[in-house]
Amino acid sequence: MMEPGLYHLLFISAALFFIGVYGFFTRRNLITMLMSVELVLNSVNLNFIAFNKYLWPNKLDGLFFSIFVIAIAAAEAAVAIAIIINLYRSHHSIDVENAEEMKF
Amino acid sequence: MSGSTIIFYMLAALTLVSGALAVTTRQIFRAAIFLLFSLIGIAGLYFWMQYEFIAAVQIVVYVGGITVLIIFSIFLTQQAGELLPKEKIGRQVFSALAAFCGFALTMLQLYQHSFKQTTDQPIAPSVSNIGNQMLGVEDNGFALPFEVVSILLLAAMIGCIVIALRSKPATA
Amino acid sequence: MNDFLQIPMLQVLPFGKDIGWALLLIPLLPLAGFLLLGLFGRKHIKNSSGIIGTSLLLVSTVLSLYTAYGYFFEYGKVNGVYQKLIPLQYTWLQFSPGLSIDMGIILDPISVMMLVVVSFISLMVHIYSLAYMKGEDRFPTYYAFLGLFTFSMLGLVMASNIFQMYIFWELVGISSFLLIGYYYDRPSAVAACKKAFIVTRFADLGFLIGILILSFYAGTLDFNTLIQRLTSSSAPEFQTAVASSFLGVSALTWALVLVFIGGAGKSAMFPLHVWLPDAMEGPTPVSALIHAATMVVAGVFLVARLFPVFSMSPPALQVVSYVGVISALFAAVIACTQTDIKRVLAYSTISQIGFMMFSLGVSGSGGENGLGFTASMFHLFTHAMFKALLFLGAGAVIHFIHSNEMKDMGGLRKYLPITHITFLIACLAISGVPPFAGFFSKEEILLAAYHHNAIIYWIALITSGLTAFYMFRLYFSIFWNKEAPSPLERAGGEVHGEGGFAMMMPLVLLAVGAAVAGFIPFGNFVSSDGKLLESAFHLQFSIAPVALGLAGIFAAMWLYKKQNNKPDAIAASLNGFYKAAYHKFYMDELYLFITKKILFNLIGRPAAWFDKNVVDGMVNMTGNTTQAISEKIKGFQSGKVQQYAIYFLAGVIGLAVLFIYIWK
Amino acid sequence: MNLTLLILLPLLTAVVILLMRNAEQVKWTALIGSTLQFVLAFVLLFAFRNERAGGNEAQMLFELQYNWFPAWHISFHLGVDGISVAMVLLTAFVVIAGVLVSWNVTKMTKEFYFLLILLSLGAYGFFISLDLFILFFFLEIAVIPKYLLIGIWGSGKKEYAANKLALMLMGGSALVLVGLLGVYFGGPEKTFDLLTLSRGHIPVQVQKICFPLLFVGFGVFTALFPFHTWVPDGHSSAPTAGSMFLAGISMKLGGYGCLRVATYIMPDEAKEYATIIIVLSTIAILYGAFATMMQKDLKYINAYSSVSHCGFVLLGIGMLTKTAMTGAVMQMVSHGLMTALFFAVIGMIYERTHTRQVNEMGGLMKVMPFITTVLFIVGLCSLGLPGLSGFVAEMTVFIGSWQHPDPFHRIATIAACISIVVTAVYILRAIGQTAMGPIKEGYNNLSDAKWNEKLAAVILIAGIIAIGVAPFWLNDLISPAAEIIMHKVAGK
Amino acid sequence: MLNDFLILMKSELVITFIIFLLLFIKVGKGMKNESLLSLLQFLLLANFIAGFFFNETGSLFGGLFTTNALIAFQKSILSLGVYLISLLFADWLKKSEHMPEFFILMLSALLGMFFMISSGSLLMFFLSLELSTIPVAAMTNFDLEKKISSEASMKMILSSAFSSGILLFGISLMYGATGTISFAEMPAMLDGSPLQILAFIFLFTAFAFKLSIVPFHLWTADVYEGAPIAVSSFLSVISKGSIAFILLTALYKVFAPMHELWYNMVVLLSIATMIIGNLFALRQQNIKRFLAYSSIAQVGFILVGISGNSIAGTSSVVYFVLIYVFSNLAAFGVAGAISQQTGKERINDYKGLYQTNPFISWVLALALFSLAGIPPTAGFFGKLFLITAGASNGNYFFITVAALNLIVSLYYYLRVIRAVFMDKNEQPIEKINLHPSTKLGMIICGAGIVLVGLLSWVYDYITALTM
Repeated sequence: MMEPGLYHLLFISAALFFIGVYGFFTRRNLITMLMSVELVLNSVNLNFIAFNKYLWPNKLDGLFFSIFVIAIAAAEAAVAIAIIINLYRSHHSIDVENAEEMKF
Repeated sequence: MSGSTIIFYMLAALTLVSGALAVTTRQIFRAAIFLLFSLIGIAGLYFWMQYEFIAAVQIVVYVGGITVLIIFSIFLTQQAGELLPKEKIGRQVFSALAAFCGFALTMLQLYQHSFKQTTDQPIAPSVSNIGNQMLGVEDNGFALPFEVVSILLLAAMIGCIVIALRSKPATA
Repeated sequence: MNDFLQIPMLQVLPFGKDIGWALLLIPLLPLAGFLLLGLFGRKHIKNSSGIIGTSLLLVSTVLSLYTAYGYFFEYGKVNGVYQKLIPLQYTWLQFSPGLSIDMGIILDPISVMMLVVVSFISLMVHIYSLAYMKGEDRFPTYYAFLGLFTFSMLGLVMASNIFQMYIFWELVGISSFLLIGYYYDRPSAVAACKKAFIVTRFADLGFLIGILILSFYAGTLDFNTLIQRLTSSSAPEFQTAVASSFLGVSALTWALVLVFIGGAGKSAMFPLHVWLPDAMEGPTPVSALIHAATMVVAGVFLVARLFPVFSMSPPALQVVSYVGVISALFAAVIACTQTDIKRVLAYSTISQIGFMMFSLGVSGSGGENGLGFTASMFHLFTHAMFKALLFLGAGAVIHFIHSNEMKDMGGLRKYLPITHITFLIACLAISGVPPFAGFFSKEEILLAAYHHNAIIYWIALITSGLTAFYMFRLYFSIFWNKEAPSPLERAGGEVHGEGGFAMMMPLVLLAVGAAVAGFIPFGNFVSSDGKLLESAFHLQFSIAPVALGLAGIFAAMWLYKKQNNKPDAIAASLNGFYKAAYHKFYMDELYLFITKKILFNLIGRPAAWFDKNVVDGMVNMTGNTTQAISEKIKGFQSGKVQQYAIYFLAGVIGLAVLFIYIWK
Repeated sequence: MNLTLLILLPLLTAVVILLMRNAEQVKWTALIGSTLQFVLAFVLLFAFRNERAGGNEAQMLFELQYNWFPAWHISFHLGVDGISVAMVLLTAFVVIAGVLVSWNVTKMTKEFYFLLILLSLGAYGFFISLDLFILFFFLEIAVIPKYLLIGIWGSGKKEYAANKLALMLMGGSALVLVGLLGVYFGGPEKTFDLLTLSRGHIPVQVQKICFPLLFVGFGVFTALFPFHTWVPDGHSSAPTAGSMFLAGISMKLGGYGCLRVATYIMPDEAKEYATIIIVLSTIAILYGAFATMMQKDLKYINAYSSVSHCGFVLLGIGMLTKTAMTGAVMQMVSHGLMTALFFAVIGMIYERTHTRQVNEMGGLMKVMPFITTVLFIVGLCSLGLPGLSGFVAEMTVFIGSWQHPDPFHRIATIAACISIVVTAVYILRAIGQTAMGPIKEGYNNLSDAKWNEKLAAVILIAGIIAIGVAPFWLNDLISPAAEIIMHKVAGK
Repeated sequence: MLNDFLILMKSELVITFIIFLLLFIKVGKGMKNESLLSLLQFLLLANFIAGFFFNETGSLFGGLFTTNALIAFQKSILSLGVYLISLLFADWLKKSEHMPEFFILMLSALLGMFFMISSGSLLMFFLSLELSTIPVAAMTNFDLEKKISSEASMKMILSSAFSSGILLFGISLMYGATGTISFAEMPAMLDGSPLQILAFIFLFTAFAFKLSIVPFHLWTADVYEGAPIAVSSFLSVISKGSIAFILLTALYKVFAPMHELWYNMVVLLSIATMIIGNLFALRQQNIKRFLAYSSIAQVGFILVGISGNSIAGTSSVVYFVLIYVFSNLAAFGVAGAISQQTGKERINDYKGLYQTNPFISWVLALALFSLAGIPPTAGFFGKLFLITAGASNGNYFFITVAALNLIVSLYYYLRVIRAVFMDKNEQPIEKINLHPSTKLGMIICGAGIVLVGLLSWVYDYITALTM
């Protein structure tokens, strides 16, 4: 096998990204959808770190970006979960297909 | 093949396989656990790249924070052991196709791209460098984003409180 | 600010005698009558409106006679040639340099002659109507319309500009429309007035296009200039007009034929004559005025006015003469079968105008050749007298008997002596019995035709015989034939006299005219070139027509003097022909077919349908399609957040593929 | 003479109307306002003629210019030439008559008059603006009031008609907009100023695109075939004053635009497209006339006849001769007055008989002599009787059209001429069935016109006769302006 | 330094100050909603007015924060919008249990937008974008008792999380391809390679998502419908406005080297957005949903202006947003007032509204006419300038499509007008009692709608700022 490098990491990251996207598309449970989003965000972080390390190590932009992404992900997850819980209270379900009242 | 390479592939496999399982398993707790593994795998990759700080943050925030949050919310909203409803096969195929197309497209661009590279002196991602820059207000300082994120977290918290702790109607 | 309020100054041409303003009064007085009676007649001056209208017209007539006297005997003639004088002219509407509609007054023999005819006949009718129309609800309106008509007719004959003529031509048409439709609550009158207007309008279309062509080639609308430019074969205007052709016919001929169509419409020439018999729905004096003496001869006048130009185009003249002669014969045949006395007179009018028309057609220009022209004008003049007289007489009869139908009449000579005599004079005049007026004019016409075209001559000869026959058929049917029923029975105890002085005076005056007008040496005044035309009288030539006329009279006497069944027998023997003639050779039906079936069903209805369904449909379809698409694509907004995300990603991928690979 | 007065006065009137408390006050305010407009229009006319008589040869008089949106080179540029003055006069006539005939409106009187006055504002602004942007601004201002007038106070399929009208007119103005932008960016310099544009030369390839856009865009307003279909529905559903404004003023906006904007600043393509314009307008003339023949509803009759008559406007423009163009403008003025009067009369009749179907009426002359007389006059004007305005305008168009010697123009002219016969047919049918004939039952006690109706009719008839009897003043007004346009077209 | 800091960041500081003030009030004794609202209205007004003073050009934090007079003006527009929201929805706010929190969240979001407009790097952009989104997602759920409110909120947070993911992926690729996240350094590094195009598209779609550009718009209608009207209006006006502003900076400055690419993309998306927005708006019954689609169509027009790629483009977009604030808020304000008192949100319910409520009917009519671009309302000028700016490229097809879309949009705006003014109704909406500040808000909006267009110096002022 090849010596692992930038492209390997990019492959992992892209794969993870689209795994997350796939999950987001197919999961009906809101929490699992949220989890898929987390995967997506993590793949992005991986990108940032990989680019930072292999291409642009002169600055720590990538690193910082991923730190902030993690923070944002936390905030987003928190709000999302609050919303999901609230939704659960009113709908008694967190199946996304039960929350399709508004359409067309 | 060096040990580092082996470790890399193992981490990569861990990340991707558990990531894939996290979005496909029908048991929600397992999904959460697989997510956890995947996140840990990513943290491992950070370690592997010698970005220890970010790996630590990853473990603290994700593994320690978000996943726990998710698991709690699963407790709140789901009977344990209950299988997730089955997804429609058409949707699955279509989603997989879309995701794969996206993936292929992205990978194609990535592999065809000849990345430029800096020739400047690298900065070590050490904790002290990170700390200095994080609170720096000059060039390459990240004090402002830090403040912004703190306000965001504050706002998110308030939002969460209002929504999640909604009082029963007509109670003080 | 002042200049706006000033009408562009009347341009008074240098002219020995300043009679411009007096001339202007001739048409303006009837117009004033129209405005006065039209605006205030109904409320304020209802009872005196007849008097007002009549006196205004009286002044006008006096002025006309004064003008005629002045023109013919004082200043009109220069070096033995009657001049075309334009005492007044101002630019009404300027299109481009040289091309403008001018309002002006032209004085030449024919316009002066027409001036006299129109104002005189109109005055007679005004006076006559004072009695005839008395008690009508819309008495002032009637006089207002008469005023409008007289104004228009006077404007027409004095027009110095072809477009001015067209303007008054139209005004004449509309006043005729108003007068025919005077009894607006009678459906037949409404139909008749519409028909009259529309048919003449159709003909006017030809006139208009003719004017357009003429104006284009001549570069002017002014009669004098136009005639000048289009009659000298060296003028460039003339050469282009002759050189350019369409469908193998020169532009000049086209123009003239089209103008003639206009004239034929107004003059009720075949096949545009259909409106005239129906127009008898109007009050009888109106028929006398418009449909006998004045308006219907406008077509003849038009051709006469443009005669120098016509004479440059033999084909156009041929058209004029054949249309004229065919109308003359055709109408005469129909007249023999009609039973409504006004209709008989109407057809007789058509026939007589046909005479005038073909007379123009067979005329040449200048000198002896111009006999037809003079004859035509002469006949116009005399015809005005006796035809007006006939109509007014018929009016008196109808006034008395309350019916238009011959079968209701008979033996009226006892009750209506003056009417009887004057009517007889008129009949003799029209039949061409010497020495009445019609004799002289008709002889000249026949003479002109004889010199020019044998076919036309023979047809004309036969027609003149027929004329005598149907006129006397009318005369005998009214005044002789069966015994009149007692007027007491007819009118429910109320006996009408002959209508009093107001009605009788015009009859008498006109009868005098019809009797003696023939002795006027017409050629001295009116000729195609303004010069003196000695009309030689050939006794031997007169024998045939007079004999034929007398034969017609005796035939009529034989058939109609006493009540008998000979006419029916003859009618029966002629079965098909008689029926066709009785039904006016189905011309009305033909028109009805063209309008109802073709115009309405094949053009109007499809146009309306097309508009409603296709044009409108397109617009509605655009709207509906938009709505339908909107309804169709609503599925994209499925309410499923995951689907939204899929579209999102699809959008991203789509854009990426598009911009990376396809649209670089 | 300050031209802003023409905009400020209606604006002021509209504002005052909004402040009024009851219907009576509103009506009188509107009447006073429109009377002042009327006076102002005449003051303008006199002032204009004085200036001209004084030897002022400038193309536009009383110009004034404020910078409005300097970033886009937009200025509030006003000015009038003879054509504008004629159109302003027309507007003033129609407005005052419209206000008068609406005297009986009881539903939302204030709003009604407000919208009427607003409409007049748009029209005045349109006719006097020399900047294409503000021209467009005023063009669009005039659309929505129409929509509301029809939708609120209309009758019949009013919503459908209002929608159709608003959308089609907006569609037209959308095309105008694109055309204007094309001129702005494609022209010699970035400007909306009409005079500047007319002095420069717009590249032919720009004209090729923009001319049809502008012409069709404006054409929609003036019922260019086949974009005329809003006319019958819109007119027939509108309240009386609405129809009057619509046909009398609003349709003229389009004709004016076609002439002043499209043809004037893009003469090269005007020549190129002239054939199509002529064909379309000839179709409109004949087809409108034939379609009218089949109508039973008085308002539809007048609406379709408007299509036919407005065809003359476009025909005159398409013929590209000075005389035809003068005729086109005359026809706009004439048709404006005539059709306004026609609708006014129809409104009066409808108010009394409660029907507009001609075959349900008959013999109305007996009970309403005034109204039927007016009907006669307007009908006769419509069929082109000399002495009334329609004749003068149509004849001028004919004469102008005939100045082209080639068969195509000839045939088009003759075809257009044919319409005068068809017009006679339908007008006489309509009049014959409504006014003449035996009176129908139930109509015996109807009343004749009231003072306001009489006044309105007299004003409009005065205009019609003034043109018909003395066309030279209008001709003197218009033809120098038309000549300038023709000079541009001829490339001098 | 400190002076710079205080002056350049004054708007952000004021907002932060208000947020903390609110926090203290909430944590402390608390205040009556009514008086707190008045206080806030006053503060927001003060903030708006303060926005016009001491506007200097400069940057802070090593280029992460930049500002100039135009940016300050853009912030003022947003402040104005928030002020108007506080006025228009006074009734709803007053009754809300969580008014202080609502304001904290709204002001945080506003703060995020301020930072976003001023941001000098992709990091700041991303963070402030999230700051301006996440609180709004929470606010969307403020009608706690309503099911659709939770649903809307859920849709919003999940969609925006997804779009954040896409955005971040794009940023990461862009970072990899250029090595920088700073706006100032980026243009030099752009060479238009396929990867950069891909990254740009990923990045751009995030803007597209926030601006509701088709096909990234699908969340919009559902969220607007479910959210409290105050939040819908915030989303539709202020959110959109801020994104439009930053999009201008991003496209005109940062991605200037890729001009050709984004021009085509903007044209394509603009056409799609206008058409789809209009087509969907045609058949809506719910007024909020209706306004959502109408705002999508409006965004299509904003894109037309953006495609101009010129100073005129910038000034037209800013100008349009200003007008759009007045117009759309007026429409939402009316819808809110009616919905608050009667709970009616369907267009059919509006039938005969004019009979009972002439004032708000006129306000609504003005607003809709302005949205439709009918003179003399300001919307006419706004749209016209957008189209004019877009036309500068000579793309007639595009401009024609835009102009024709105006007709379709007119159709559905007229539908509402028709319901309000023309249709008859047995039971029209009863007389609405307007809160004084609501009325004030409507009057301000109405005046804005009329005056901003006619008074040309407003546009001149913006142009001057743009130079």
